[in-house]
Amino acid sequence: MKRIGVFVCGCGINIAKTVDVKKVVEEIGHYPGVVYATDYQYMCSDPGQKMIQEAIEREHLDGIIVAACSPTLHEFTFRRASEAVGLNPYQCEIANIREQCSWVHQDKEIATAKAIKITKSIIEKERLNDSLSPISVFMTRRALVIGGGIAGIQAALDIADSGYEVILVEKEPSIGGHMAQLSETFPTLDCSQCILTPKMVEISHHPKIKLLAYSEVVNVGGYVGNFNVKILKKPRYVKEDLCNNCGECFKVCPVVVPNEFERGLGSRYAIYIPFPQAVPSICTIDADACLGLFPLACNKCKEVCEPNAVDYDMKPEIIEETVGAIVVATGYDLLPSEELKEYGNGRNPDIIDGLHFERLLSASGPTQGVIRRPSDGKVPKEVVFVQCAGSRDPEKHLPYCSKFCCMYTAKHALLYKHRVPDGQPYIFYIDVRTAGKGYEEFYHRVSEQEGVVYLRGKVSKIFQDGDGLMVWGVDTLTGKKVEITADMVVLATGAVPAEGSKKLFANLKLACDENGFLSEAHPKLRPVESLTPGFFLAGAAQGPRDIPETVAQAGGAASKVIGMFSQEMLLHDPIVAVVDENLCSGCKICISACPYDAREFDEEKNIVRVNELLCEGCGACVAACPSGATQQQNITDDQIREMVKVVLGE
Amino acid sequence: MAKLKVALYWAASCGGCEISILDIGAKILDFVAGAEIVFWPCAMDFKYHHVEAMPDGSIDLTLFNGAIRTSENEYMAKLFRRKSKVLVAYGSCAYEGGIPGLANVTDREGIFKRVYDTTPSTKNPKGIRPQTKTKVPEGELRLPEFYDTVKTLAQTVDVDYFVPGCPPTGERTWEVLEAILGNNLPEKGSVVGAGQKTVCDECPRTKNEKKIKAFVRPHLVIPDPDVCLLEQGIFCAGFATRDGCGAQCIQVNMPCRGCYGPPPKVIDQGAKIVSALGSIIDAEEPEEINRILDQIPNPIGYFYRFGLPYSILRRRVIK
Amino acid sequence: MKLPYYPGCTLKDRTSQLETTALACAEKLDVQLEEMPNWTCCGGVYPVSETKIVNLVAPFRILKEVQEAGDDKLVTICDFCYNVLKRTNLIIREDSVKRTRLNLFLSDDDRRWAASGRRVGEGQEYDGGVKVLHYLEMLRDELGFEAVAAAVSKPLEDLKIAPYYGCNLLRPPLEMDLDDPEDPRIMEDFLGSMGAQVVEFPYRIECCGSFLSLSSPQIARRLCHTILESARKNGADAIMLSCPMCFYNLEQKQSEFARHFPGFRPMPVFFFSQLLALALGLDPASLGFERNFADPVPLLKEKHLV
Amino acid sequence: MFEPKIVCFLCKWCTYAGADLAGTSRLEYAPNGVNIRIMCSSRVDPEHILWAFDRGADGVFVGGCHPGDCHYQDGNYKTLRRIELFQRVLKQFGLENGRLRLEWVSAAEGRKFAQLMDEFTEQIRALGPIKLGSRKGGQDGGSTKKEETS
Repeated sequence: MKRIGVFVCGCGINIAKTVDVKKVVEEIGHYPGVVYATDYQYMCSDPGQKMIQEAIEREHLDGIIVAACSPTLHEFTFRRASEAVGLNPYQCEIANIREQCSWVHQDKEIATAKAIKITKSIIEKERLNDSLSPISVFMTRRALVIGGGIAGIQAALDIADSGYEVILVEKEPSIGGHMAQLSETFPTLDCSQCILTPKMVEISHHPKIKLLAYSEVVNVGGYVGNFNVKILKKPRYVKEDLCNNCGECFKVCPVVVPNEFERGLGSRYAIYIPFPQAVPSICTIDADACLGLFPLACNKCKEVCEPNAVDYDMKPEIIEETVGAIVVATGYDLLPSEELKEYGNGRNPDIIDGLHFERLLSASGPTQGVIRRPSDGKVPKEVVFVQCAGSRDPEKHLPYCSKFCCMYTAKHALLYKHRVPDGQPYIFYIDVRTAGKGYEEFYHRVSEQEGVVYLRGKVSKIFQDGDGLMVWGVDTLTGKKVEITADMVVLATGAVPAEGSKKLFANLKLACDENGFLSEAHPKLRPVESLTPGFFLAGAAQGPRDIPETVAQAGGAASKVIGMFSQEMLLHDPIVAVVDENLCSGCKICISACPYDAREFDEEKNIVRVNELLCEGCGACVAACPSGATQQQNITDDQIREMVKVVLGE
Repeated sequence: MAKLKVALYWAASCGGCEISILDIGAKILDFVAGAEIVFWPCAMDFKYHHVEAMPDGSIDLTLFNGAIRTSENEYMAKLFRRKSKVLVAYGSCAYEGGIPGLANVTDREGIFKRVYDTTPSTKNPKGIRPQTKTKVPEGELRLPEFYDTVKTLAQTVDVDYFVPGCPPTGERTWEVLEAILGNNLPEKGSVVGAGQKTVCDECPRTKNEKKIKAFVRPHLVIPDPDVCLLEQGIFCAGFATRDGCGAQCIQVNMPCRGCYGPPPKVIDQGAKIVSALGSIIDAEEPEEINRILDQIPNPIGYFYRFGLPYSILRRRVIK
Repeated sequence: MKLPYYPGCTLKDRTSQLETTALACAEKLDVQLEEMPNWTCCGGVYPVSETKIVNLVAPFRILKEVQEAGDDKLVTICDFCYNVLKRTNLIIREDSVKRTRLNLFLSDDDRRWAASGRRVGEGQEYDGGVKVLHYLEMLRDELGFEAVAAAVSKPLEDLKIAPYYGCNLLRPPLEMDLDDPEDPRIMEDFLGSMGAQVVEFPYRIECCGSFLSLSSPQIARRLCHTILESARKNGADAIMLSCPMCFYNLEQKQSEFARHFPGFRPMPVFFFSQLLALALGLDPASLGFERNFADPVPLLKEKHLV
Repeated sequence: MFEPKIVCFLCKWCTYAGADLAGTSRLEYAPNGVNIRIMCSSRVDPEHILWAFDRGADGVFVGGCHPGDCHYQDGNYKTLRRIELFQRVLKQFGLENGRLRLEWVSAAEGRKFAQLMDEFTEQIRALGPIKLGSRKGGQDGGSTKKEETS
């Protein structure tokens, strides 16, 4: 019989407060097979781990159970500690008596009894555990970055600079993302384009980066180290290698449509380049707007195109690539104003959002940086900025804080004041959040020196009233209702996951939180990794964040990818399915049950085998196997049955 | 060497198992050469009191078929246990309850009500039911007690070996007899006269990945004789049934019904069938799933046809 | 289509023109609204404004009777009744404790009815299964505004109408769930189906002051004046509404407005059912306009609708 | 008061993580369920569920990722189909379908997990203790406790 040691953690008082740790040790100490049991205040601390290691050596333990917090937190820690003194890491198991016991129950007696049950059930599991070693997997040292905003750009550059190949996929015709739309950035007020465009150019010239703009990832198969990616390259109807962006085609194109890059405040032609510094610097034909496609009614651009780049017959193309790691940097969008019924329902042209205002501020924007309101081009003299428009409003809209709006609203008000010195900006806020370097100082400058009126309260309603916009709000500091007749209103609408990301994440099987942002493996300790191995997170796809944070996180994701690539081999968890050849009869039900094609049929022996490299260890085949020939390593049917018995107090 | 004393007995069964001994064909002569039959109600005229009179442990081998349904079955099981050196649960009924075991979806009252009241051909206005004791002018008549629950032999007495099959095939039976005659006994408690794999191993049909969109009942179609029946939507229990029968049913284009019981590593045949079928039904929407499942009219009847008393739950819960 | 109908007290008295026109229109639209035989007061706002369970008995009994009569829908016209019945129903559906207690409370009735030959027991327990419909909701969801449009014989083409919602029809939004409380469309679509010109104005979902017109009339007056003036400023000839309370504040009280707001000109206010009756070609003399303070007849004459 | 015994099979990626979140959020709930962590809800074999009932579980809870969110692509659909079919079998066995519950709880739904534990415990409490026949295939089919064989 195995010699089992049990180590019960008090976790300060986190466990000890509701679970009588001494009693657990006493009971478990008498449990069959347990030769050593003890408790300690902080098992995960250095002395705690040392204590475990010493006990393993001194008591010649074949297996240990640490009754502590959730295995997601410290399973790895304790397994590593066990391995250091020669105990196979898979002989170390965690009994979760904190998250699933001491923290959710109050009654000490009940919690203690439950902790004992939990621990015993893990002992039963451990008793039948085999010593395993991780399976080595070959990996493709090549990364895919999805999303070409500042997060994707930064991650791609960092990975590529380390010498690994990167494929950067961007769904829009140009990379740059929302950062390319910004005018100046807080708190330093340096020009967004000035700091971004050099990086964009670097992307286009980098020998290790393959840029696939105007493309979308449609499917990812395979597993960490060996993903098979299908990318849809949408037709630009302009040959990339021939177009030299001379601009002749714009002059003849008869179709004018709103420009998405200008958020509809400016216009473009059906053949266009979203903005002058776009990368790649190639024209695109907007298939919905162009008259030259289906059927051909106009071919003016083709006629003037000197390098003969226009090709109306271009077809969508599927590109298949193999990569080892994937960085998801799909970014955010602003909550559509249509959602905010109380703020004009998105129907009033003079109620705009933050990105609109960025375009109005931008020297290269539709108004060349002159603040003009969209409806009639008048320079607005009274502008109301509404913070938390749709944010922090769990009843009606988004429950969370979009983080960057306080700062950009302060910046907007400041820049507005600089452009329209006799104008009056008002800012409605719930509270101003300025947690960033230099942010508080910036806010003070805006609120105290620049004549911006900050009103602490929410806006209840905005509507057209004659020529102006009536803004109803409240100033909670004076307790008075506030009515302002404004010329223009700027809503700091909340950030939501980028359009289409829901579908993409579902396709990639990536876990999301309830707001649709990507979930990280651990909010504090593994913030740039997804729960799915091989996926890394960068930027606002994970939650609203500003540029410095995005860049830092993108760098973090990149370094995780680089770290993975620098390993000699990728290690695969050995909790895989195994087949007992003497029992398998080749009915092939497991082949239908396996989601990873990890099952291979041996014609000669009439049995099925498991490809360990492909097996992810879900165990679906074990349950499906009608002959009981398949078992899962260390989660066998026998183990589950023994655990059930103990859980039920047998 | 003295001849081995051999007894055969039938409890709650159809009698097929007793006859199936003859399936060993001419080998019966080898058998009687080495064995003396001391009890065989189907073939020879012995009385219970003959057995009762034998010394304990004097029978070398008892092949006991049939489930335990009545007090008489139980009495005889205990009697043969006492009198026998080796007691074999012979056939599906003794081993796992068999077809009589399906009565465990109800209880005595349920059965009596049906048999003595509600069948269309029954006229029983006085509601007369069988009694264990009835006074008649000539004295007292007695009937064995009819139990609520059908049990397997092993749930009643200690059993040495199990031979599955409804009935066991002659070939397998001879293997068992040969082993016993030759004193070449396996480990106690083993299932003998059967394999370690499933019927799929013996099934000659080609098998592929399985995706079931619809179940059909076998009498409504003529199945392709070369393709896995399950893939054709016919419920075949072969994948979760111990082999050894030679896939006889399947070879005549009929699905396996599971009489050899669960394979060695499976505890509950029905639950395993559920698990396997659930893995290969090709639907994701609950409505669609239920539409397909509706095509299995009687899950217990299909999945536990021979083994309800032997299953984990053993019987229906009667409130 | 046959549906049970709950009138409520106001419709039998102060605003009987709302009921008569609504019922006449229903007939014209081939909807049989059958008044419940044993209806009682819905309880006003009290059932849903206090937590006392006893307040819920009246609306509970009304709903229970609908179910017992074998119906699963109930049409109301008054916004207050609609609000009270719908919210009570939701409470019954979601709060099992209140549901059980109310059912137990009314089981006494069951016993009494049993004596009179009514069945007790099975199916007697009310579970919140009745769907409470506002008349407008019935037109939208059961009949369809297309059907209304098809039945219109006299389109209100030149009439510029500002629909006014008030509060009870839409709020509390999660419970009422009739339309988007910030940007409702039901009245606009209704007006559209009759061919009227819809005037949208920002005050269409603001409060009319409700019962403040009794306790603090100056506040209600100011609110109503703003509503009327805003509608006028946005080009409306008249206002359309559905709530008897709003009608009282916005219409009947106009008689006092000139005294407080110099230069105030009365503005016609219609119940939605009156406009529907006009559009369906019912006799204008039967629509109860004589009860209005601001006589709409000159306007209707001007637009050739009477 | 009757305290039901409940076995919970929780998939590692969603429901187990949801249970952890309930802990991190300090949401108190009924202590009757004890969790067994598996990689995916599709690892749960109906045999395990029967085993649990037979060993005295009054209720069995299976928790997986929401449809479409399975970490292993479609494991939860297999679970769904198995449980749907198994509920039919259990019904024939005379076991109330309420004793087996399949729920989708994501890693973000700590509150839902806590609520479900309370709700399921109450549900089982209302059903009362499980009544199974003796493990020797007893005659009564109604006695609560079972004798041990072997």
